[in-house]
Amino acid sequence: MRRVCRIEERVVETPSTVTLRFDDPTVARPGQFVMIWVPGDDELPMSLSYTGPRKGVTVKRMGDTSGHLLGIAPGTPVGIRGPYGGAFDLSPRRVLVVGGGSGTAVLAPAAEAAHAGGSEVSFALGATTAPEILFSDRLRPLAKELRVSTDDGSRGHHGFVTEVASELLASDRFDAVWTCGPEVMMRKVAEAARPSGTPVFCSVERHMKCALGMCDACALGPYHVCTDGPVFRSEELLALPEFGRWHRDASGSRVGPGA
Amino acid sequence: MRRVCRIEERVVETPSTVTLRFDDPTVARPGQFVMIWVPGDDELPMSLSYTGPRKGVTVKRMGDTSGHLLGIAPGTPVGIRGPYGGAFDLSPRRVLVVGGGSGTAVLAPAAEAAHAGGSEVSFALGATTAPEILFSDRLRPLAKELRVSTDDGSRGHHGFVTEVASELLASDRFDAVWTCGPEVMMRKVAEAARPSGTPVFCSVERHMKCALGMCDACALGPYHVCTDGPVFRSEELLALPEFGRWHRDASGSRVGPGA
Amino acid sequence: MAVLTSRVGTLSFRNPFLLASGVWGESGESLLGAWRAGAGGAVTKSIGAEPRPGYPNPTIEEYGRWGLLNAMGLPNPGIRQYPREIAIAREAGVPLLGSIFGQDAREFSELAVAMARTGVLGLELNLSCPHAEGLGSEIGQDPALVGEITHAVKQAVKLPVWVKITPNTADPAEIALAAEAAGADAITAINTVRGLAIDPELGRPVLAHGTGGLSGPAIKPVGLACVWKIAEKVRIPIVGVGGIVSARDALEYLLAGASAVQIGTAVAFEGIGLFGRLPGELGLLLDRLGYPSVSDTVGRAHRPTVPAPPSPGRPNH
Amino acid sequence: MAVLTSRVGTLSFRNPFLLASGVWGESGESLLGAWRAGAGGAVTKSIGAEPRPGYPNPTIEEYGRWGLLNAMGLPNPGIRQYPREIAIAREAGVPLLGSIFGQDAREFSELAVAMARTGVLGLELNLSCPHAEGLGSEIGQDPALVGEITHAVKQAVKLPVWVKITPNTADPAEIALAAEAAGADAITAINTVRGLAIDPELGRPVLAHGTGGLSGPAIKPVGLACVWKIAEKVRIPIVGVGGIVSARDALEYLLAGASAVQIGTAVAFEGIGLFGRLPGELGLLLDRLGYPSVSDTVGRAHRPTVPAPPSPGRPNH
Ligand SMILES: Cc1cc2nc3c(=O)[nH]c(=O)nc-3n(C[C@H](O)[C@H](O)[C@H](O)COP(=O)(O)OP(=O)(O)OC[C@H]3O[C@@H](n4cnc5c(N)ncnc54)[C@H](O)[C@@H]3O)c2cc1C
Ligand SMILES: Cc1cc2nc3c(=O)[nH]c(=O)nc-3n(C[C@H](O)[C@H](O)[C@H](O)COP(=O)(O)OP(=O)(O)OC[C@H]3O[C@@H](n4cnc5c(N)ncnc54)[C@H](O)[C@@H]3O)c2cc1C
Ligand SMILES: Cc1cc2nc3c(=O)[nH]c(=O)nc-3n(C[C@H](O)[C@H](O)[C@H](O)COP(=O)(O)O)c2cc1C
Ligand SMILES: Cc1cc2nc3c(=O)[nH]c(=O)nc-3n(C[C@H](O)[C@H](O)[C@H](O)COP(=O)(O)O)c2cc1C
Ligand code: FES
Ligand code: FES
Repeated sequence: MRRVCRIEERVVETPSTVTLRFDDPTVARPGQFVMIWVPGDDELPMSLSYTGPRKGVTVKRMGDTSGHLLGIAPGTPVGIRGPYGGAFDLSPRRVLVVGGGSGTAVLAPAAEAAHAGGSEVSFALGATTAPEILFSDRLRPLAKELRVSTDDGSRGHHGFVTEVASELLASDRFDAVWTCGPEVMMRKVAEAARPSGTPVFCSVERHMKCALGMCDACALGPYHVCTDGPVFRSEELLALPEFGRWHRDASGSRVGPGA
Repeated sequence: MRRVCRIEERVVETPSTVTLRFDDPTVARPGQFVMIWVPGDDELPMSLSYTGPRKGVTVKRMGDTSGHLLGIAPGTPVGIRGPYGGAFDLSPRRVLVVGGGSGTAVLAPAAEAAHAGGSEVSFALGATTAPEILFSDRLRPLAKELRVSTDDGSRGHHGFVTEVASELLASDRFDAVWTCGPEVMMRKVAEAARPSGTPVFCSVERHMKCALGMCDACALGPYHVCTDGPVFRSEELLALPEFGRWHRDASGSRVGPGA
Repeated sequence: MAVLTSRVGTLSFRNPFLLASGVWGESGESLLGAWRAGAGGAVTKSIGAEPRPGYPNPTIEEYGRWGLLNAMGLPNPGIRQYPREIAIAREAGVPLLGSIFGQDAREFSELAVAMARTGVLGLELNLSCPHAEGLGSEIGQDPALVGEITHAVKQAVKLPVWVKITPNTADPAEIALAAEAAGADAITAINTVRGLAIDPELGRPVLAHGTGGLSGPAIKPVGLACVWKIAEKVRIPIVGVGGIVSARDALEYLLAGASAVQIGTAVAFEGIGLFGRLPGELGLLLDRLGYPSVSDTVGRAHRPTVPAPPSPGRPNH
Repeated sequence: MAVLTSRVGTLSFRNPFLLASGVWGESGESLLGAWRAGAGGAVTKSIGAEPRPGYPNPTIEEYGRWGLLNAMGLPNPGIRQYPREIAIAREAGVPLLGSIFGQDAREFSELAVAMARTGVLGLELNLSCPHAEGLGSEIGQDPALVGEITHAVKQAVKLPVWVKITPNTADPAEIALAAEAAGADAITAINTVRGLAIDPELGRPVLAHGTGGLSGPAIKPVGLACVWKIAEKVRIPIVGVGGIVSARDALEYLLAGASAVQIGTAVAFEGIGLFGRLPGELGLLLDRLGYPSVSDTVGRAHRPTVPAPPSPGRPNH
């Protein structure tokens, strides 16, 4: 059911991302997303970066609506539907979290919940450049290990986060890998985990409209991301020719290099 | 919610009344009524003469539909809505039940329930003629006292049941009187009980359509019989100029001697 | 607290919650009961020239708490008997609208004259009666006929005339425009939505009449769409009806363009006590949202406070 | 168990439960998914000449489990891209109807020809697109236009053509008659019911497009009334759609005159697994009620088994 919540806090996380917090008693689990409506503008899917009663979404500037959302002042009302979709399984005792850019948003509450439940959590967080690393201060206190990479080498490993992830996977043992970021990145993470047989869980994005598993906008192979996802096992995704290659736009047309 | 029940048993009670039994697990209390739909014909209000899981209505032939209902064979499906309306308060310890003709139908399950709860129940049952006395065999086993009257003197007191009720009210003490029958009869019962101050509860009939307190068909002064009744305290009724004098027909027009 | 007074043209009500026609409106004491419970006013049952028993039972099918299908068939005691019922409510000061229905303009205007004599504050024309020329269509589906009847009634009486619109038409705003052009003082929208119930066990329609009219929460979106579209076209006030059970629902109608609302089916679901709760609930809601009065809400959703930002990036317009 | 095969003219389905247009019909794998789940067949998303992103979000408003308002705005990848989606489902043997929408008879017939080439078993014409001449009305509200489009399509292709009817009109049977006269092979009834949602807190319509279409249980009575009235007038088969969530609901449509049914919104409320449960549930229901097959139920409520007894005493006829 849709409801209206006022933005209570606005936190600039990185030059391109802002967290918006709002009070909403609905029970949510890490991994789930909401549809957030900026009145007078579009309604967008956003993963919850905080899942408690004071919820949060961490928004990256993409186009107009995310730009508008990102700029809204505390006190502004927004429409909320959800939470929708499935959550991360929090039972693994040793988890590797691999976040690419704003993808870390959805991983943070999962990591916190796993840590609170007694699991060991290690992190590989990547971004284009140092100030874009998301949530490293939030996550460091609970990290068994936290490594960072930047494309420009301004902080941590100079290169891709997948390289850091591969190293960690080689040097340590994990019961699960959780990842969110560009699909090519998640594909590489899945490949890096294959030798050890560690299961990889990916949070995936597709164009969304209904979020009810009905309109087919978010169709991904035989799945619907809004109801079957957004968290999938990497084997499910790697079996799909489209994963990392193409997706559907608002019209349902296939777009992307492999379309 | 409406449901379809098959008539399981058909019992001829008197020359003009038949009891139809059907299985319906809905919880009902003595005094309540159902709307019973004879498919292809009208839907009528009928008090429950049996309120357990195997429910019953005891139908008197009035016009076409009651005649049709009365004649239907076991196995025939009927539509049931309800139960609707309020019930008799079963807490009084000494109850006098005054039934006129088929009016005894609604009083019988109330008397049984009160008796089962440890109350003493006395009966004054009237009818035009001996074979029309309803439920005397059913009620005798639980009666502290059971007196009968007939208009033609063919059984019991020769005269009105109100006369028998007056005698009982004078000779015995009661915590409540329950009555159902013609309104002039119920008015007389109420008057007979006035000296002793015994509260009188009357089950009243009015034309019914929705049974939901909406359509106003059953308007009775400021009340709606379907939701505020059908059981009323006699003072509520005696305060109404229309009680025993006029009622509304299907069009809402006032009909009757005092209209 | 926010001012709850509701104005519909020259008429004014202590709150915007009026009893809808056909519910609790057959007896004078019921009209009075709705007022005592807290209603801002009441519309009578639709009254015709002669007493009408209506259709046989079953006349009602219930759907959970979200819908109700009825085919009462316009039962009413007729215009000769009905004034005594009105008198009971009017003497107690109930602001009443007299609802009438007829076969043609002549019958409507005769009824209007008779109804006006009873002392009602205004008239409501129920145009959902079957079209005289048969085919089962409703008078209210034909804009020309609606104009003709409205005009005739306005010629015959001085009272404000509300014209009640059916949703069972391609373009309710067209009907409303016809009524406005013919002199209507307000539009009441909507009457029930055409529907049918089948009992699968019995293999037949449930209602004796076959088709009926759907009411209750299920039709709130339909009523809101009609009020919205009518408000875009007409200048006379609109009275919103259809599926209102809460102060929130009522506010939605006000924001869509209604100046007052009517409540029917919710009386079955919630009891008449609803009229006692709604004004206070609406007052609190208006206070919280910063509306000083009911009048300030009317039609506001057509010009929202937060303007839409420029958004060239939207996928489609 | 009762025979569940459902026949609509020359087409035959393993059971009467078809996926309605616009739900799970954008991607070939989703069409296939509905079939694998157990559907008797599927109607594609309505496809137009060009890719269309549809309206911006919000495109959906939910009401409990009884209703849903949508204004998707006919998003679709366009007739050039769409055949690859159809191919995925068709190669797996899914009985498909291709839904198309256009601005006029010419566009409809061009789309029909292109859609026919994909190997669908038949076409469904979605006439709920806005009328080219503006005013926001739907093509399907104008019987002449419906006739013209149907005729043009029938001239252009050999496949069976189903014409999908809007409930937002005074007389849906009139539209159905126009389609039948123009050669339609079946009538699909109904599309969504015009509605609007207002958010009282935000003081504006919820859907980006403003008005939308109501679907789900709330419109079952509306759909049944349309099917009933159409069945009284036309001889071609009817496919019932609107608010079906259970085998009982489906049987109501069959009894009212439908030869098969379609399911849309229930997929959101119950999941696609619904298609796996419904055929068995319908089979049990038919067995219990003594119907040997789906065909034996079609239109049966128009001639009930237990005839009405003579009843001169009824208050009104
Ligand atoms: C399950 C899920 C969770 C997400 N979580 C987050 C998050 O936590 N933080 C975050 O910043 N972003 C998140 N996104 C992505 C976010 O929804 C898009 O970035 C946002 O919609 C961009 O909108 P725009 O109008 O600003 O951009 P546009 O200029 O309209 O488009 C930019 C990109 O955003 C995509 N997009 C636009 N509308 C939608 C839509 N309705 N659904 C999906 N994608 C859309 C477009 O396809 C395009 O690729 C999530 C998406 C999904 C599906
Ligand atoms: C709360 C209640 C409980 C009742 N309980 C019983 C009962 O247990 N046993 C029993 O035999 N009868 C009972 N009745 C009365 C019964 O409903 C009528 O006798 C029956 O409706 C007659 O229908 P008919 O079509 O055969 O008669 P008609 O020839 O149509 O009319 C005969 C009389 O029945 C009345 N009547 C017709 N239709 C209705 C209606 N819809 N609602 C009320 N009265 C109607 C008429 O006003 C008329 O006075 C009860 C009525 C009410 C209101
Ligand atoms: C039982 C019933 C009887 C009605 N009778 C009338 C009537 O006589 N005249 C009329 O104009 N509307 C009549 N209506 C329609 C209501 O006034 C109202 O327009 C409709 O029910 C929608 O409002 P609701 O959802 O609040 O009930 C009736 C509705 C119901 C449910
Ligand atoms: C999200 C959504 C999208 C729809 N898209 C289409 C469409 O593209 N073409 C069409 O003919 N009908 C469309 N419809 C209407 C359905 O096919 C169906 O007629 C209607 O929803 C009523 O059925 P239901 O109550 O089972 O959903 C759509 C309905 C919904 C809910
Ligand atoms: S967003 Fe509509 S099916 Fe997923
Ligand atoms: S029967 Fe309709 S109000 Fe009582």
